[in-house]
Amino acid sequence: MPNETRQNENNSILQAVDSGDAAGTVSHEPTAEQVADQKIYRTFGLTDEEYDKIVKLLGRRPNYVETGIYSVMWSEHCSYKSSKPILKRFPTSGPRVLQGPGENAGIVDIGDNQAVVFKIESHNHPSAIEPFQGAATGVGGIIRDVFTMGARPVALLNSLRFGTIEESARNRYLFGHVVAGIGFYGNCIGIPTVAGEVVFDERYTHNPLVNAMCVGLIDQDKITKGNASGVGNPVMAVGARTGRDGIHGATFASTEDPHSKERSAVQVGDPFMEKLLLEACLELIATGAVVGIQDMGAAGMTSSSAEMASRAGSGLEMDVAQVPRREEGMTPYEIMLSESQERMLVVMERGKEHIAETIFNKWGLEATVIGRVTDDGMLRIKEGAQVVAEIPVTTLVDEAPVYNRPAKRPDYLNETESFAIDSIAEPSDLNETLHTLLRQPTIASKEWVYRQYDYMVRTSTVVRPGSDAAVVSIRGTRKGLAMKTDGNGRYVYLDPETGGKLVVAEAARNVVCTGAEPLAVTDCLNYSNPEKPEIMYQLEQSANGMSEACRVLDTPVISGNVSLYNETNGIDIYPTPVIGMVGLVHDLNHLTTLDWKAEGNLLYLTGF
Amino acid sequence: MKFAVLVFPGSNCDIDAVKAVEDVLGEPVDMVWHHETDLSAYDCIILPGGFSYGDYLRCGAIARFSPVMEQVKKAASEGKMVIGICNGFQILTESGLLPGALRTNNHLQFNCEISPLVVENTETPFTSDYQKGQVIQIPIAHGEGNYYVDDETLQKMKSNNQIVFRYHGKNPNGSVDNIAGICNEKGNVLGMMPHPERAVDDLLGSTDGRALFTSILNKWREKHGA
Amino acid sequence: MILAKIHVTLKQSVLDPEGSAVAKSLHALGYDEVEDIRIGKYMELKVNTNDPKQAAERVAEMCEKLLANTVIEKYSFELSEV
Amino acid sequence: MILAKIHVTLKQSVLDPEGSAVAKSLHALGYDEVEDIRIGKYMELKVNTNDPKQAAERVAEMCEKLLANTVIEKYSFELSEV
Ligand SMILES: Nc1ncnc2c1ncn2[C@@H]1O[C@H](COP(=O)(O)OP(=O)(O)O)[C@@H](O)[C@H]1O
Repeated sequence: MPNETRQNENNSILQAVDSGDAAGTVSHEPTAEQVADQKIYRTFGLTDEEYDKIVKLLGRRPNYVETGIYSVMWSEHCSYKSSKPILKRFPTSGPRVLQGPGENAGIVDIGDNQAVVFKIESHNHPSAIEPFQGAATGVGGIIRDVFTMGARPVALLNSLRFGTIEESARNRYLFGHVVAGIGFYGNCIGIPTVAGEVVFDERYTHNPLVNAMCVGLIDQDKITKGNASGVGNPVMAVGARTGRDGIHGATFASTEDPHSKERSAVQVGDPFMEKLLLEACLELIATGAVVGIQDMGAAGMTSSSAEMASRAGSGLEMDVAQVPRREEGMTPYEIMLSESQERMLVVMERGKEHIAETIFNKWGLEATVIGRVTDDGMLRIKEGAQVVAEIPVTTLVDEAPVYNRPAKRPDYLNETESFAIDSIAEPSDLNETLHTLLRQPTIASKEWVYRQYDYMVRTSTVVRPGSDAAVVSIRGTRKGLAMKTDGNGRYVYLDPETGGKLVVAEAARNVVCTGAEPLAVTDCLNYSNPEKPEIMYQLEQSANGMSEACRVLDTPVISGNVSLYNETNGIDIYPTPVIGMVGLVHDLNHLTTLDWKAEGNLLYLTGF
Repeated sequence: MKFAVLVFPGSNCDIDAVKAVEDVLGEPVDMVWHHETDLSAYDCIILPGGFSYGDYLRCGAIARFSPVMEQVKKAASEGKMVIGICNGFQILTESGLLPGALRTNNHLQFNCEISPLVVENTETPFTSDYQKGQVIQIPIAHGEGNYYVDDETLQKMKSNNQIVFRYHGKNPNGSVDNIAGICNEKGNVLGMMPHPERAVDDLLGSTDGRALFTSILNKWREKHGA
Repeated sequence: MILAKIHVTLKQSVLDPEGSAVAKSLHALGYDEVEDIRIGKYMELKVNTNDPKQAAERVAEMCEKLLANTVIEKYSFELSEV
Repeated sequence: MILAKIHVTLKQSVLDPEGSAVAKSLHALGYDEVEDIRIGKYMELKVNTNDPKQAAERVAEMCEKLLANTVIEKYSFELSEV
């Protein structure tokens, strides 16, 4: 057939160029022997010792799929192997805490059978590579963590770090696209982005930080957990289809210099799909037929299934051939490790699969049975009749390695601690100094940022960005939730322990300023390479400081996230723990805001 | 008087619109799923803001083909009141119920703020409780609110008194002639980018949106002798 | 199977702020030789038919109805067998 | 003067939510024969030079640097004299 062309242009073509498509290479999976002999496990981020431990635990060599599963489950991102000993220091309980760390998100009692659910999470590495999509999918992931608990997400926050923007077009590009990506996802799904913070410093040039936090509301009798219990109960994949996105994202988020690694490990977010998924999941949870539900986040189906089985002390058998796919020819390895967004794993009560199918169909989504809960404690993956992986769940979660990495006080502290404030002369023109300070992008108004976020959707934002903490009213009550993220890497760098205390204190001050009582915190620990003793020192000391502040302020840590290896070419980011704090406004009539109210009002300076 | 707030996949200001009708007017209001094929029970139909179908392709382009839209056209032709807010406005222009098109803001960014508007036309059933020329504070939150219409149509709209709201002071998106809201020739279909449902409570920073809702009820009562 | 390659671009009379912004960025990057840039959409879709005439009709319809907004955009397409 | 026609599309393995949404809508409108639709960008820019080789190099650079994000997108272009 002759090519039919409407409106043909008849200039002759001089030259044609095609950048081509890097994807699409088909390879044959190595055998278990090849994985061992050629040390292929190393390319997955497993050390020789870790590999040997796997062989011992399994009593045999893992095949390729199994090696992939261990590598993601034992990655820093999923196992917290370097940070676990540190996280133990945090106070995590209190009379109001209904759920502490360990679930998709933490939960705090706010009275009247209601509770607030929240968590913060990092998406630093993906955002460094594809700032718009990296930031957008970070927001998508944290929203799923909150609504899987059965909560209605009511607000989003973020905390951002970039290199300095005055000189660098690249840093401006990262900053602009991260903000646009956060706005895109939150605005589209209809959850207001109400507060955050942004800091610019050279230290973050190669490792920008993008932390996103979500706050949700729930009736206490609707709380749902990520549990796979009840032998014979069906396991369902719901939401988006599985594609080849982000394979190995979780391991890649935990090793140094991700920029040089597999670049296709970036996912594209679809907030529209997530909006439908959110509504469908909340409707499904409200039926009471859900046993457990979990987001397929980092490490996708692997971590969600292993974690759900681990919490219930059960086993799972799943057939990857049943998983709805977006692409043809996907291998079991690819299906298990895919990080396609907007998917959930749901365990339903046996015989009630149709309830999920009906609700999901109404929202134009798929819900497919892909397996069952078993009682043998194994994660068994099949492709049709053939078993392609068979691993005891406990070896993936409880027996994952934990490292008590050595810590050493960094030398730079000698210098910084001997710094004398008197060595700085008082500026002669304080007006000029003030103006110079106000021009610093870190200090200047952040309206350029929050203007791009719909902070008013849901018509509950009663204290908007531009103030200290934001306040979101709780419909049907006179109560409100105050919330803010804060961090100060430079302080923590200069004095890790005191800096840790200060970060918590700053968040608390911001929350208290609105008239709220601080309830609890979530934290995101952004640090450099924990294999350096000096970095471990920063981590330990700052965690001590934060723990003490949380104890004193009576704000337990109910959830959090860790992002390590934020280091490029030997430059470490500042140790940057970010605190997200939520407080309760008991009566919205007593809100306080920061604007001057009237001429003649008296000003007081308080504190000490 | 009975209100319908349509719910398209991706609508997200639907609840806000329902709450505004309940809180300001206390009249019955239903959320109506986009598959519905009978709107005869309703006197006023609200197409709320949001990102119907993810705003993929163009805002409102896909939603315009939802089954319920045939009913919206029917209601409009019968003279019932139809309001599209933000994404709802985009759906109404895509479906041809209102002239013109909404394009990406000229500065290419999403923009959320409280925006002053001038009420240009108080002869519509949506604006009779305002004063002509009154400046009101109404939130905007959109990335594609840059109203475009060709000159010829604009002249016609002006002579028909179809421009209902204009941005006051700063034009936040590059709209032709500072247009923030327009109506059809008959005046019973209104489209506006700003969100009146977000300005109905002192806690939210403005109550200037209330008069839009009270206008609707008062006009309806007048017409139906209620 | 027929492959349709569809171009949807803004009508000449309609301003293209995105194009201007990209042109500015290119100039800032030192590509001073760039003059005038217009940005549009490109879509590829496969049509399960072997009748090119029918395909052309159907694709034109899709463009009119959904793929382009003819108030501000124009479209063109090419078909080829795949 | 040389005219560059540039196509930027998502890499095959990358999710195209817009394409899926549009495909669904076309099916709902009765265009069942449509299979698979991918949506990308189309740009036309004029380069003030008469050296096609140099133009090709510069345009490829612009694509790599700004016009496409090669992490998730690929690009292709054609040059013609105008
Ligand atoms: N990334 C962001 N997202 C949303 N709001 C932000 C962001 N950055 C700053 N803001 C808002 O701008 C205001 C000033 O922020 P910040 O400088 O951190 O305040 P403070 O110095 O009082 O802690 C706050 O209301 C804050 O919530």
